[in-house]
Order: sequence, then C-alpha cells, then structure tokens
Amino acid sequence: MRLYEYEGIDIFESVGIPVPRRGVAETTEDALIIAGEIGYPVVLKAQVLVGGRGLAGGVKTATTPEELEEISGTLFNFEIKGLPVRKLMVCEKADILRELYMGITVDGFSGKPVVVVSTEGGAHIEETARTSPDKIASFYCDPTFGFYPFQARMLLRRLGLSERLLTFCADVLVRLYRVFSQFDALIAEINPMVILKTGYQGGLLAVDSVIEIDNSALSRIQYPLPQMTERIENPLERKGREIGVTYVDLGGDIGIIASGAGLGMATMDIIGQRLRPANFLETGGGITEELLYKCMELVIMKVNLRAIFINIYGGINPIHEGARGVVRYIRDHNVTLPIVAKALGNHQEETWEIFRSGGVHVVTEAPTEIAVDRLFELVGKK
Amino acid sequence: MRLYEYEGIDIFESVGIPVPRRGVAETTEDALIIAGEIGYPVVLKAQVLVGGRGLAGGVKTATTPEELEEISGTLFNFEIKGLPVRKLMVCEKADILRELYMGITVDGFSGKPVVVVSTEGGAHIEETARTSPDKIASFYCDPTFGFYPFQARMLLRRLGLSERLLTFCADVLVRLYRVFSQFDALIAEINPMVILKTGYQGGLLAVDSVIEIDNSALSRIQYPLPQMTERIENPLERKGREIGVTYVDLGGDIGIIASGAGLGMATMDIIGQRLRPANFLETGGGITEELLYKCMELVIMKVNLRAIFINIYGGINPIHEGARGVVRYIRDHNVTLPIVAKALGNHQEETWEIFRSGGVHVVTEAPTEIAVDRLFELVGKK
Amino acid sequence: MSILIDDKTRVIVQGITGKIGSTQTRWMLKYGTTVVGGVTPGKGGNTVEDLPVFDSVEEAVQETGANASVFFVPAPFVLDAFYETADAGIKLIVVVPEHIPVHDVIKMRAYALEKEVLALGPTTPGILVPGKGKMGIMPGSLFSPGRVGIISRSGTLSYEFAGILSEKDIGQSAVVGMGADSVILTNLPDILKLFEADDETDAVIIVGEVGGMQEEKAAEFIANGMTKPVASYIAGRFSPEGKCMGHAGAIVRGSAGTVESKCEALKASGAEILKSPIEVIDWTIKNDIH
Amino acid sequence: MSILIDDKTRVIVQGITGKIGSTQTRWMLKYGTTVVGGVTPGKGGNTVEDLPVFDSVEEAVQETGANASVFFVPAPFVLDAFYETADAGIKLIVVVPEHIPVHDVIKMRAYALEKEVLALGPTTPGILVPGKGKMGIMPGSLFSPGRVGIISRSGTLSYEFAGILSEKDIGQSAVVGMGADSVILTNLPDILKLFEADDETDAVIIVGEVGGMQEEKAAEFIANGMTKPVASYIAGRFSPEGKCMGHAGAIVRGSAGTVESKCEALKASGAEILKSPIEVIDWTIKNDIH
Repeated sequence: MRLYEYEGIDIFESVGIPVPRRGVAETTEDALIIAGEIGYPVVLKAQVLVGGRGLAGGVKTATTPEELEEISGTLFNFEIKGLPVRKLMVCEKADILRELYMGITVDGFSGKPVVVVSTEGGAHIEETARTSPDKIASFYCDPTFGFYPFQARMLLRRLGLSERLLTFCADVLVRLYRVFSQFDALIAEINPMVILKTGYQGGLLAVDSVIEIDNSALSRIQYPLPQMTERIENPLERKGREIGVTYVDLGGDIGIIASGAGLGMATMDIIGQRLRPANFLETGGGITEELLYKCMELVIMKVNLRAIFINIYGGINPIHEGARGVVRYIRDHNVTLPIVAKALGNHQEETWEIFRSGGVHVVTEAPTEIAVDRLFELVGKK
Repeated sequence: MRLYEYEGIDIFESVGIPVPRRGVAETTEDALIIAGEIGYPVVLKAQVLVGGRGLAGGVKTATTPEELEEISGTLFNFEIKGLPVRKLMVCEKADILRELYMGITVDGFSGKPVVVVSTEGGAHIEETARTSPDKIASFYCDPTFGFYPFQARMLLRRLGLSERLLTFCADVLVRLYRVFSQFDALIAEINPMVILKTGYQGGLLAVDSVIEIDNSALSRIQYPLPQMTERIENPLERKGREIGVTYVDLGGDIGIIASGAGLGMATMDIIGQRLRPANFLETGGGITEELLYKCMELVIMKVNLRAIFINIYGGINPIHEGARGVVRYIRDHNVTLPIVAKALGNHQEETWEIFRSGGVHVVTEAPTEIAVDRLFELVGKK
Repeated sequence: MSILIDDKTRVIVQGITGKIGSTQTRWMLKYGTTVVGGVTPGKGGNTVEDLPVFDSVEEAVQETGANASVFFVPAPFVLDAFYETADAGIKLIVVVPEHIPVHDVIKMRAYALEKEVLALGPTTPGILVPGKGKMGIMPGSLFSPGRVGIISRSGTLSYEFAGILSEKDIGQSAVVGMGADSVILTNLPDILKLFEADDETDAVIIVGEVGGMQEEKAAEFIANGMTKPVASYIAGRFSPEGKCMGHAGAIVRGSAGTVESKCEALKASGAEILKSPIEVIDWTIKNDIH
Repeated sequence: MSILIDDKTRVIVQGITGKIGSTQTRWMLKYGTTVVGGVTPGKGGNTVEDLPVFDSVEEAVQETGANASVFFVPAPFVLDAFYETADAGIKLIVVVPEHIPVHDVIKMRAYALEKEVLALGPTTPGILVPGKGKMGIMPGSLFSPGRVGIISRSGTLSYEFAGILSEKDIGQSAVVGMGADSVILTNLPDILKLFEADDETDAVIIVGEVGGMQEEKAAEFIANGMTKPVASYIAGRFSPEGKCMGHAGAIVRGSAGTVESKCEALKASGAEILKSPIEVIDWTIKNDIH
C-alpha cells in the first residue's frame, strides 16, 4: 500500500526525522488557514499516489494569500496521470542549499535491504544513476543484523560527506531504516533530503516522502493506517480487493478470469495478440464456489463486455467448486455472453461437466492458444 | 527501576498477554467502586516494590463490600518489609486450575537472556527449583536472534504441556520476551500464570507481574514510565539519585564517600569491623568540585553523624577538583566533624594540599586499613 | 538420479491438519510420494491420512527420519516454522503459502543460506518429479516422466507447459516452482545449475515473467557455460505498467525487469525465446527433444 | 611477553575529542603507551595531542595500523562503535564507559565471541602493563613492574591492591579490570587463563565482589589445574542486601552470588582468601612472591 506524501512525513516525524512545518488541506479555505499559521512563502503540493508529480506541475510556491488562492484553485481542479487531486499539503518553504537522495528498498535477487544515497537528490535521480554512477552509493544490509549508524557513515563518506553533515545524515538514514523495518516497507524514500542554508532543525529537512508498505504485512503494523481499499481509485479494482482477488481494469472488451498471475499474464499476452482484454482477474489460491460467483459478478460489471475467458488449474484450487459458482451466476442472471473455459488438473472431468451444464464452452487441451482460437471463433475480430 | 505490579500488568495487556479485569485504588472508596464494576469476589493486592508480599499478608480476597471495606482499611494501614502501602490493585478473582511460572532474566555469566518456566508457579518457586529441578525448564537465547514461538514450544514441551495449552503458553512466553526486550528489562516475570478452569481469555491469565527495567536504558524506552526518583521511598536515597550518585542509607554514624563501588564496599567492610557506617555514597566516574560539594551536603544530612571517611582515587576522576568541593563545603558550613581522606592517583599531591587546607586529615598510604586506623583514633569506639 | 526428490526423500507436511494441508497430503500420497508424517503445534498425537502428527519438527525428524518438508502453514506463522525446520536439520523446504511478508522472506533466505538449506517459495506450487513424487500442489495428472526440466516463477503456468509437453508425449525430468514473490528463497540460476548437472535432464524450459532480475541472472549463468539447450517464455508482454513511484528500486535494478530486457539477455546467452507457450512444441522438434 | 599489551600493541582512542577522551589520551601517552590515533565520527581531520582523528575505525586502522582500541564513547553510542570496531578487524577492545544498557552489552558480547575479539568492560578501568603501556584510566603512578597479576571487577579497588603491593616493592605483571557490570564482555576465568599461561606472571590476585557467578566460575578453573598461587579478596561482606523481587535470577544462579559462596568456592579450589586488602602483604611473604 502506497502512502500519501503527508502520511509518510507524519511517520518520519514520529521516528525523529526532521520534517517541515505543514498541514493538509482539502479546500482552499483550509489551505489559507494553514499558510497563515506557517507564514508565507509556502509550498503547495498535490497529494496523489503516483510519481512524477513535480514535473507534471503538482508542486507550486505561493508568496501571498492571493497567489495561494489561485494556485490552490487550479490544483484542486487538476488531474495528475489520471488521478484527481483531493488534498494539498501546505508546507514551509525550505531554504535549500543542496538536495540529497536517500532511499531503502528490498533487492529481489540478493534478498537484502539495500540503502541507496546520492548527493544529487531531486526528480532526476534515476538519470543520475545512469549517467553519473559515482554520485550514487549503495549498501546491502544483513536483514537479521539491521542497519547501524557506523554503516550509514561508511556509506555517506563514499559520497564525500564529512563533519556534522556526516553524523546528522547518518542519524536520519538509520531512522529511515527504522521506518523501513517497522513498517514492513517495500520502499522508504526521502527525495530530496534538503540541506538548509541555516542550522534550523540540525540543518536537514525531509521535504518529501515515499513509503510503500507490503500488503502482506498490513495487519501486523503497530500504527494507525488507512484502509487499503480506501485508496484504490477505480471502483472495480476496489471491489476486487474487497472480495480478495487481484483485479486490473483495462480498456478492451474481453473479460479474463485466471488462477495464478503468471497464467493470467500469459492469457492476456495470447488474447492481446488478436483481441482486447477488458480486465484481468486473478483468483489466487483460494477458489470457492462463492468466490467465483463474485468474480463473475465483478468481471461482468464492465460495460460493453463481449465475452469471458476463464483459464484455471486444479492444483491448490478446487476448480469443480469454482465451476459451480460460475454456473450458478450464469443461471441467476441469465448470462448470454459467450464464455470459454479451459480447466485442467485435479477434478477436471467434474469441472468440465459442470461448466457444460451452464452452457460454457469448455476446452480440454492444454495450450491456452487453442482455447483462445475457440474464443476468437465465437466473437470474431475486434 | 522496578515497576509496580499494576504497571506491569498494564504493559502485559499492551502486548496482548491475557490479564484480569482490574483497577488501582488509593482509597477504600475507590476500591469499592472498582469492585462494584468488576463484581465480587475480588482480590485486593497491596502494591509495594518488594517480594514476598503474599506471604506477608498483602493479598486478600473480599466477597462482599463490607469485607472489602475491612480488608482495604487494614491494608492501607499496613507496612510490608518497612514499605507503606499506598495503592491497592483490585482485580477479578481467577478460577484457578493450575499455576505456572514464567520468567526471563539475563544470565550474567553466559551473557544471554534466559527463559525459565515451571509447572509449579507461586510463591515457593525458588524452593521448587532446589528440591524438584525436573519441574523447572530453562532456555538460553541468542540475544541477536531473539526468541521465537518454536523455541517456546520446545521449552514448554519439556514440562509436559500439550495441545492448546502448549501453543497458548508459547504465545504468552513470546510476548513476555517482547516485553523483556522492548523494555530493556533485567527481569520480566509472570508468577503465577494461571490456567483457568474455564476457557475465558483462552484459559490463561497473568495475575501478577514483576518487571525491573535497566536504569541505564530508561531514556530510550518508548512507553510512558514514571520518574525513577518518584519511587525511591528514602528521601536521602532519592536525593542521591537526583545529584547522580549512589547513596545507601544505613543505621550507623560514620559517613562514607568513595569513588567506585568495589572500593566503597571494601571501605564499608573495613570500617564495619570496628565502627558502624551511617551511609555509603559512591560517586561514580563523574567527580567535579560541584558534585563533591553536594555529596558532602547529602552525607551530612544524616543525623548523629560522628565523622566522615573519604576514599577516592584519581583515575578517571579529577580528585583535586573534588577536594576543592569538599573544602568549600567545610568552609561554607563551618563543618567541625572529623574528616579523614585517603586520596591517591593522578593529582594526588595537589589533592592532599587542598584537603589539608580545609582541616581534613589526609592519609597518603595505600591501605585503607591504615586510614581507618586514623579514623578510629579520632572517633574512638562506637 | 532426479533432482531434489528421489528414493531417499522422506517428506513431512507442516500444517497437515489444516484443510489444504490434509487435502494436499492425500494428493501427494496418491502420487506415490513418501510422506512420513506431519507437524501442527498443539495437534501432536493425532493422525491425518494415517500419518502421525507431531507438535514439533524436531520430534517428527526423530520419529520418522524425515529429511524434507512442505509447508501449508498460515502466512503469519511461516517464519517461525521455517526457523524451526532449519534448526531441526531438514535440508529441503518447500514453502507453498502466499502473502508472506517480504521482510520475513528475507530473514528466511538469510537463514537458509547460513544453515545450507535448499528452500523454494514462497508462493510456489512446489516440486514434482514425474513418477517419483511431489512436494506441493502440482496436479499430478498433467505431468509425465521424461527428460525436460521446467523451472517456473508461476505455478499454473508451469502446469500449462507440462500439460502442453505431456500431450505431445514429451515427459519431464523434474518441474520446479521457484515461487512467484519478489524475493524467493532460492534464485533461478541455482536451480538451473541443478538441471545442468542432472544426468536425467536433456533440456530446460524457463518460464519467467515481467519484473525482477531472475531471468537476467539466469542468462548470465547460461552464457557462462550451460551446455544443455534452454527455451524461455516470459509472461507479461501486455501487462499494464505498475504505478511505480519510488526511485530506489529503479536505481538498484537499472534497466532490468522488463519483458524486453529479459528476452534480450536470454537470447544473447543462446537460449531460445518462446513468444507464446505453444511454441515450445516446435522447439522440442527442432532440438530433437523427446 | 606480557599479556594483552606488548610492544606490538598500537592503540586508537574512540571518543578522543571528548573531555575525558583527550585527558586520558594524554595520560596514556605520558605512560608510554603507543597511541597512534583517535576516532570521533564527524571530527575526522582534526588532531588531539598531535594524534590524527578519523571519522571511522576502518580509516584509522588503514592509516595507522592500529590493532587495539579503548572507548571513551558516550554510553548510547557504544554498541554502534563496538560493531564498527570489531568489523574493522580490531581484536582487543577496552570499553571504559559506565551505564551501558545490559541489552546492548549482551549483543556486544555475542558479537565479540563471533568475531574473536577480546573485549573488556563495560565500566572497566582498562588494562595496565607496568612499564609497557595502558589502555584506560588507571593512574600510572600507583603501579610498578613485577610478577604479580591482578584481575579486578572493581576499578578503584584494583588501584588499592596495586598501591599496597607497590609500596612494599612488589610489582605487577599486568593489571586487568574486567568491568563492574552484571554482564561483562570477557569472563574472569578467561583472563585467569591468560595469566596462567603468561611466563612473566608468578601469582595472581582476584579482586571480586558480591553478586554474580564470576568468582565461583573462576574457582572451577583454579580447581581444574591452575598451577600458580591465587589470592582473592571479595568485597561486600557488610553491604546491605538488595530488595530482590524476581525469582528468575535466583533460579538461574542457585545459591551463588554471596560473599560466603564465593569465598567457599575459592577456598575449596586452593586459593587464599584475604579478609581485608592489607592481608595481601602477608600472602606475598608466605608465598615468597616478590
């Protein structure tokens, strides 16, 4: 689960990382009040769960209430990469001397937390990584041992940091690791970590936050977090989360239900060569009659659907039970859309029989391509 | 710092250990209200920071409000091992089937946390350890790795626990280890851990707590704790804590100031053969002029003092500065008590000179016995 | 000698008393696997499918001589069970459950390396050696004995490939599910190494997917001296891009992780790229694999 | 060859820029110790007593060839500094500071064992080898070269014994402060072992105190084959009892920890018990130690 910038800043503050004075506004009136308390100039930052906000114009400075009103009004009517702006973070304007980058993620291949720092913070950090790798330093942690200040200092010294800046930045980096660890984060990032012209707050200010929490760990985090479903903008995707499946909304007209992400992606790849997927629903390993009933309901919500393609295997999943759910849905709602199902593995014969009883076109051969041929026969070209 | 039973129970509750319904009363009126909410019978437990309370009559059951009033009145006028009873914990009476013991401490020699469990909980656990060691099982933890449920289960299986009791007790034990670890505890103990006759709260209830926190770690504990000084009953010992020294109040009439606990104990041992120490003040390694001025002030607060014996070494401590503080105090307050000082090490000559300028009897030979001979000459027999 | 599972493999099932654990135990026994017992803390003394259930792995190992374990343990308890199993001396662990926190997985991975345990998963269908046995949830009917090894990041997609091959009478020497999570307990090149060394395997299929660096690293291994023919299919060509926000991952990974980068790396290493699963049939014909 | 400090010992001072660190560096240099530099993070590039200050131990070791370190680091930062120092390859660490949380000490102890570091403290006056050098805070003037080893749990009490001996012209081979905390980084028997093996030591004095099991364990070591004469003084005979509440410690320790139990164990092992420090003089005469 991705956190909003302002939520991350609150978390940074709770572990003692220096952060700007700020407030969150849902209206221009709120923003005016907050700015009044902080004092002008203030920075207005659109809160959206997507990267590249700054380059897209979602961050503006206001030096007077009048300017703030204008900017705030614009931002609240703004969309960034298709996402509406519902909240603004209003914060003090930092007196920037330099900008650093600090980020922690899990390296998938080594299976270790990796701490990345750079003297060139800001929006272009990935480009810096490519063009000036000497300005980036990284450290792979032992997940059992953790990450200690001496390791942070060794890392930061590779960037040439020294004196108070060295120990202060090391302190922040260790606190960022604490966030990473206590919040089961996949990403914990401060970009930029601002070095101020003044000594205020120890001379450092974390003016942005990126925190993504591992969904599998949400229930064990000892911190009040919002509901995961609240922050899914797409209503169909939200419903998918609610019933416990992965649902991705797409632009086409063929509904896809698959068990397993890999099989689902392969199915999309095969279908996508000739037809356009409307969505992609991956059941995971928890198929029941009830679940597939709900999956059908969700997939069919998509308007202009021309057909449904079901691709499931009986390994951990009792696919015969799932088939019962599909057929029950078809009967309850008199579904007339063409449905093609490929279902193999444990209980396959029983599953075929159930599907056929509901008018589903069953394919019994292994290659998904053959089943998609069948689908193509039924619906024709796009 | 030792915590009161009720403070420990609150902490147990915060980590999910099942605990009884309860309240803390400072008056009989409070106790009646709490008992009314819980329902009779209730157990009244005197809150004192000393062991052996149960055997000393500090725990009583009340079955009616009248009985409660009588017991409460008695307990509030009670002293246990010299400590006044200021608070009672009023709690629901557990329907006891069996009592277990669970405790975690640090083993000084191996330097490892050791988890101790027994099927014979209650006040006589130490005797059980001597007479029936087979009813006790213990496990030495790797401090870096921590303590996991599977280890708790292995330990508890050695006591013959099985089925739900095995997994539930393992769960409690791991949570107790979390308390031990997060609170930098020297001791974290549940005795008894009650197995209830009913399934209420999973069938377990931690009805007593012993938690002692490492004083050196108090500042880093993320939990609202009382001030250390608040719970020192003796006003002189409390003042010692406030000025940053160790002060132990004793029954005699010779004041002792020493640098270093070992030297201090040896000094008491030597003095104690012929005279009676009034107190024992250990400066630690932070001697300054100001500190010794305050030490003199504290030691002299003790009534009926006949003499002061100072035994200090100049290693980490600037003893010449300390001597200045002693002499300044003598002058400011026209102290006429005989004072004997042995002071050796760095800056010793300077120290002797300063002491002599204040009328202190200086001994320059190494054996403390010789200095105590000098003290004996000055004050005679007890 | 097949890889991972052979005649000496004695399997215990952790979480055997759960619904999935008991069902899958039945399927494993039916497939001929030497399952010798199960573990569920607090359920010791019971039996499931006539197998003894123990409270601890230590006891299970002592009583049954088990040397391999397959997990059907609820996600929050997997880390604890993993430590217990590694401590009990078991050297092959298959972690079937999904939704295990990544921060737990990285600890398990470090522990496995330290204790020299070969562990697969999480979110793996397990291992199946046709005709010998299986640890996990692969549906036995789709597999047949033969000489092609399959390594897959996806469970059901591994069934798909085995199914396609089996229908054409091309059997498998072993099918290994690595696990679908972003961090897995044993990396792809280490499995590839087992197949390269296995005298019952003639060729290997890698079934990968978008994301991570496993396939790129596998390509390095292939380029550095894999002698057996390799075919690879990478799923996710038409998958919508994630709304990635953090830079840290991108900095660490560089350009790796896309279907293109994986296919390029594998192609450069000499592996055959399959654009669609069914192309695997042509590959076997071309390479005279049967 | 003296124990712990010899001609090859090159010492760095961690926390050298602090008040105590710089003062004690001056005393150590004055005593003839080979101090080669210091470390204070963020103060690299400065000098103290003409010695270079570095930001990290790694750098200090590279630049100065240091192989030993003495800590004057504030208590909250000691654990971090200890890990850093052990990782940098230093094999002798003296931790002078007091008030270090026990939970930190047990982690340091485990790390020292893993990395084969000999560490003393916390709350230790350090090590002094008369005429050769010292690491820590012992006041040099009280010590003189000779052939008696002293191991002490208490700082100032070790000075007392050295002072008493030196006044009678009985010198010391080395004086080792183990540290006064309930958990220390190296246990008493391990130091005793060094003196037993040291050809410059003829006899050993153990200065103990009430509490813990160090002296009882030392008695075991002595009984199991220590060949040199040992005298022991245990402080705390007249100390008031602590208001102990928890049972766990008592269960783990049994009856150990009292002055009586320590004296009994040491006496049974063949050590001489000194009832008062001054009795050490008679012991040296009786055993012809000079």
